[in-house]
Amino acid sequence: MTQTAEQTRNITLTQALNEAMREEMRRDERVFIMGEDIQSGVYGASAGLAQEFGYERVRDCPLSENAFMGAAVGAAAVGMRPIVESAFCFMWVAMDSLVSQASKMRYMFGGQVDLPIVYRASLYYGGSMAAHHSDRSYPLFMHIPGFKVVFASNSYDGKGLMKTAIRDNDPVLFCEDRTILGARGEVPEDDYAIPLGVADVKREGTDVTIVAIGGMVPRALEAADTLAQEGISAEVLDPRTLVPLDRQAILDSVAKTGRLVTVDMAHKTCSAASEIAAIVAMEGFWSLQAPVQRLGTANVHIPFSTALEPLCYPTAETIADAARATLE
Amino acid sequence: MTQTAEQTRNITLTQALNEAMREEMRRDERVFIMGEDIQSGVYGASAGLAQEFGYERVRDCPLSENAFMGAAVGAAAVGMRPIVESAFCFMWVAMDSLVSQASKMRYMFGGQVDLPIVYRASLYYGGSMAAHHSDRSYPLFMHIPGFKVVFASNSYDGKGLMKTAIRDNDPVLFCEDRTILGARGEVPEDDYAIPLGVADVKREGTDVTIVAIGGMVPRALEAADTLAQEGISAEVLDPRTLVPLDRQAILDSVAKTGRLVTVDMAHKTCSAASEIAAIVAMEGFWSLQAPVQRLGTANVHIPFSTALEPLCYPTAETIADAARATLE
Amino acid sequence: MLEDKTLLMEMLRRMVRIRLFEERVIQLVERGEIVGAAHSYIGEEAVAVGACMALRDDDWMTGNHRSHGHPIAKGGDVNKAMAELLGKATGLCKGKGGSMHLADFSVGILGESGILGSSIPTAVGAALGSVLQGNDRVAVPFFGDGASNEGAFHESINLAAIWKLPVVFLCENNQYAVSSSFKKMVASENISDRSAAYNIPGVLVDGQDCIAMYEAVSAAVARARAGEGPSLIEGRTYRYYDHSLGLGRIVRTAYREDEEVELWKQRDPINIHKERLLSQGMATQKEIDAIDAETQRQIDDATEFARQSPYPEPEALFEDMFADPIPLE
Amino acid sequence: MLEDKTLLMEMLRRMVRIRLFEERVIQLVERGEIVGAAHSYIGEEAVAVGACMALRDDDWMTGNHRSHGHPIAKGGDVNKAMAELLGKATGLCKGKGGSMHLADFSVGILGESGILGSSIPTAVGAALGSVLQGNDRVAVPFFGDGASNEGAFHESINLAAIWKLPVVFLCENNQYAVSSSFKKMVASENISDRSAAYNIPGVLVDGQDCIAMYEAVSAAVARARAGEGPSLIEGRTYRYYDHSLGLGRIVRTAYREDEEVELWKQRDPINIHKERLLSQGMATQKEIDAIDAETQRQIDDATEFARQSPYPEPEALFEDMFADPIPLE
Ligand SMILES: Cc1ncc(C[n+]2csc(CCOP(=O)(O)OP(=O)(O)O)c2C)c(N)n1
Ligand SMILES: Cc1ncc(C[n+]2csc(CCOP(=O)(O)OP(=O)(O)O)c2C)c(N)n1
Ligand SMILES: [Mg+2]
Ligand SMILES: [Mg+2]
Repeated sequence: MTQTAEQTRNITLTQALNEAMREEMRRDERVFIMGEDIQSGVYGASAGLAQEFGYERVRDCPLSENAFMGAAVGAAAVGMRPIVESAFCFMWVAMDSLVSQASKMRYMFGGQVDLPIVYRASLYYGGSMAAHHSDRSYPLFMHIPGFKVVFASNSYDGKGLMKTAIRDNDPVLFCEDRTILGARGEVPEDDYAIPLGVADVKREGTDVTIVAIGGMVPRALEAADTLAQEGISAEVLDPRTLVPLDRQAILDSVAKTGRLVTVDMAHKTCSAASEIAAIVAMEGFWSLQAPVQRLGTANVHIPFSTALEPLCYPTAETIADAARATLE
Repeated sequence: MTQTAEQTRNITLTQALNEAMREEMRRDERVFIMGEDIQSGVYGASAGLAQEFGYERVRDCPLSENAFMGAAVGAAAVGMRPIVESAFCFMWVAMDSLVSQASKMRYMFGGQVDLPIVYRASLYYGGSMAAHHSDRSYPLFMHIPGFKVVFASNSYDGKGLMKTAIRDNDPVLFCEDRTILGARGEVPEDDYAIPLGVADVKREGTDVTIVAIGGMVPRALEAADTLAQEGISAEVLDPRTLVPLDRQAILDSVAKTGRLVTVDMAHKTCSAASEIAAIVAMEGFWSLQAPVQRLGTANVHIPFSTALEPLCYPTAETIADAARATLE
Repeated sequence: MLEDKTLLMEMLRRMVRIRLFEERVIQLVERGEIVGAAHSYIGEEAVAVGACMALRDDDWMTGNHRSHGHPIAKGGDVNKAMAELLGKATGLCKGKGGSMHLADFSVGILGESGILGSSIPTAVGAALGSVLQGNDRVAVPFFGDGASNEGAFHESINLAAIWKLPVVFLCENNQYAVSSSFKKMVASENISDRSAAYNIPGVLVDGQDCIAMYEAVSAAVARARAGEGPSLIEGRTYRYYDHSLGLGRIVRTAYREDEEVELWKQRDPINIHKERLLSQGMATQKEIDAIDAETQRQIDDATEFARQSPYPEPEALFEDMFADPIPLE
Repeated sequence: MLEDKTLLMEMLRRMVRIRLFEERVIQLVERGEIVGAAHSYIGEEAVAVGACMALRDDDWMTGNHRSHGHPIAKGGDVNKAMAELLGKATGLCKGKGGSMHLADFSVGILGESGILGSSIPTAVGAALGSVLQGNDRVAVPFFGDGASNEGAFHESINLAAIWKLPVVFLCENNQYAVSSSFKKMVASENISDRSAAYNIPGVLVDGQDCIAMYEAVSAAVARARAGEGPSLIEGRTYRYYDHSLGLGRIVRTAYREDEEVELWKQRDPINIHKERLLSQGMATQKEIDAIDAETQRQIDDATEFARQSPYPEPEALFEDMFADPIPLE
């Protein structure tokens, strides 16, 4: 999957996203970026882009998310390819532009218009940011038809998926998990793109399937290490895109292992993990040898205190416990 | 469950909701209503309330849903008990007030404030209203902690649940399914309230459990009739509230029947039906004798044409088919 | 005095086309051939026509729930519009949009929104597209007095103003949002007064006079094309019918006086224009009658076209969601 | 000239309390004792203090992400505020809220919002509560220049204006939103100019002068209590530090000149007030020094209280979600 050492660099996920945007902006002058305080590069991934592409193509926006996320729709409708930088928590104020316009326009107008837009949604959580700044409700965009939903768990995937997202002709919600934005990984020099809808086996195993996304992937891999020491062989599968979802890869893995742990950092109820559990209960039922284990964030808002916040999320330990439970 | 003929009247769900609001407004002067064009009673359930309680307590609001749904939060925080009338489709513009304030305030402020608010969400669908006026995304409010989610499927439940919702001290999303608002049912004269979190068996059966909500309940009952003619005994279970969800009732029913069909009018992915399927795959796995069947609205936006719209939703036929499939 | 006869006659033609289209829609709603919601534009024709005649074909517009008139004013196809209202595969949106979602990208109609205020940012984005692409296409979002109370209005105007985008914000103040008078719901006296908050021109125009509308919008368009930024125009107008066809039955309290309705009907935009054309000697009664007759035929043809057209096939349900399709269930 | 010495000294006390509290917060952030985001209010003290001193204890306020100052200005408990910032069980919100979500209902603080603009409707609702309950409590939402571009601002002011609610909209214009100058982001020259769109008074005030703030807000409050409706007040001010503590490191381009910062520091609100008290003979240097010293002790005590306090127990995770609890997993 990754290239030989000569051709790659060890860079962070943030840098990988930055490279993808930079290269696509060089390639296609219709690509431009909107967001708050991006010219000064506050949030990393846009760093240096204003300097290279100018303030017209890297536009600082006022605190008017509904207007500028909606303006992205209008700009896309007339032939541009906007990238919008934001965080999931700031999307509530813009939800109407996202749902009523971005997700619906193409279908509602009988396919008259393509909307090639990437909405970059940082997921802040795990950083003592409290309830207002820790939202991870991307399952909403799995539920609402019209968005593609992408979730990178490492630098390599990040760059390849971002390129595909920018080249795709539909609205994409690109989830950026801040717990792993600083993690480094090998990224090739050469141009490459990762197709949407193709899951990736991050670790092969035979006893239990762990489906994990974004920042849950490293935790699942850590759990798999622990389990290996106990003689349990866990397969870690990263869907990489939630819409489209690579059902077949999940079903194939469960067909092999007979057991499923599904891990999500969204709140448990109606989560991506719930959906994957439901799919396997429908289509992989005869493979299942034990109850499905669904992990997710506790159904409370994210508390500020460091004494409480870590209790909310799945950890390597709770993932390993869940895997063990499937083997009892 | 219903009373004897002497004590009841045969009224529509709309009338039942109207009665509940009227009685609670008489009982408690802190209860008041906000919404658009409610003084003229355009949308039925508020009819006559302005005439009885005046224009202060039945307030027509400007087209500023984010402001007035947020103002409901502020009014509740200082001791009032607002009812907000709207439709789900108009909540996208108000999502920030609903999520960032209504759902989070109590927890975020360490329990300092109670927010007794009922947000009445009409679900228009099935009436050729097209993509913008057919939203049914209540699963979002199952996913986001902080709301209770209520779903009445008949007049009796409607009145009893609305009373409980108004008396409850937390934000409630009260879903009103317009496909059944005109359906009549027996409603007692006497005051009664239905607790949240208690499912209701609408029809007993032994071969397959059909979990259905709102307007899906009559369709499930019709399917059960058809199935009965084939010798299949279907149990129809109506959770009545999605938050809290009566898991035990669902698990008990599946323990009896061994088979589950879960029916939702929300889009399939990450729906209430998905969540129920996931719960049973986790906690009722050993009872299950066949794959779970999940029905819901197709993952497309609601098309206008009468040639297309009906194809989106579960019907008595597709529900019956799904039940048969569990018995194959 | 505007003396361009071709223009003046085209204004009449488009206003009459809207009027007769809408009258036909009323009949089709009553006969059950059109289902769902339909909001009549009768009485407001001069606003859309005056505004759209000030635009080029390649300028953009967005509309709202009450937008049968705007596509016609912008030069859209009447056959396809009627077919759309009947949910037919030949409709502008292949039957997927219906009355509240007409769109015709071929003549710059970026589509209509049933959610109020929601398409204002879309128009701003189209204007941003003009700037980025280096062309001078202007975008006009049409919205009501009610919608001007939505947050999207404020955010959009501010955004267009700071970026000096070529947008003409066009508020059709028909004085009511369903049953709510704008006098109770809008804190400023005129909606055009709100322009002060954005340092842009705000103009109140007689929305029953298509020439007044044309002139005000032309000035705003010139400003926009010159890179001087957006304007806010309020066309003061009136809707003759109730909020939506059929809704009359369920509004239980009178929210406006019969006399008020009558007064406004005396200022009918089509009559005003016809009388002016006659009194100024710009047109003869015969020419005017010919337009009426010709338009009536056009609407009859459109009805016939719509009726004869096929409904979409079931496969269409899963089409058009994505430009780069994915499996859907 | 305001001659109420008790009031003037209390203004000084609260401004100094905010300043010293914030200086301590900076230390605690640097030492890693406070984690997460913390936004310093240093430089803006006169705005919150001038405004809150014009309020009664039972009046309401809402704040934003930069709101350590407001609870102190409103008379909130410093110990509990500090404990909250350290995530302790004794904090105002039991450690669940943290820096961006201080709330103290006992002194009318309906809470602060990390989402911009989001708590403006809350304040409007509290004012609606006053009207419905027949009392005369006023509500003051504090928000920044940046937040005034959010739709919630527009909808809320219009709603309060048409209903004549007792609200004083208080914009703290510190001239930047993170790295964005309001001159580029707000289309009107002053934010107070936006009041024209709502037919309500709009006043631009020197936000470094607590007495000017006090007087402007007092007038607006009187108006509100008299049932005459809302006002918009803009306090022009400046933040000395970067947007948030620690963010300085990651803003890569200078967005404001060092000279500008220096100029504003010369108009320090606390110095201005102290010098005025001295020059007008309202207070002696000794009295002023006593306030400084006493406040420093108070902040030391608060820090000690916060440090000594226990963290919340794990069970607290599932508490406080609902007033009428339900099972949670
Ligand atoms: C966000 C939103 N809220 C409420 C509605 C319901 N609604 C549809 S039209 C309408 C009134 C619109 O008034 P106005 O903007 O003045 O337009 P008009 O109908 O008068 O042309 C309302 C309340 C809606 N469609 N969208
Ligand atoms: C809706 C929303 N968008 C973006 C942010 C991120 N953000 C936090 S503070 C801030 C700047 C706020 O500026 P202003 O309102 O002027 O307040 P100030 O920080 O200057 O006090 C931004 C962009 C947010 N918290 N909420
Ligand atoms: Mg109107
Ligand atoms: Mg600011």
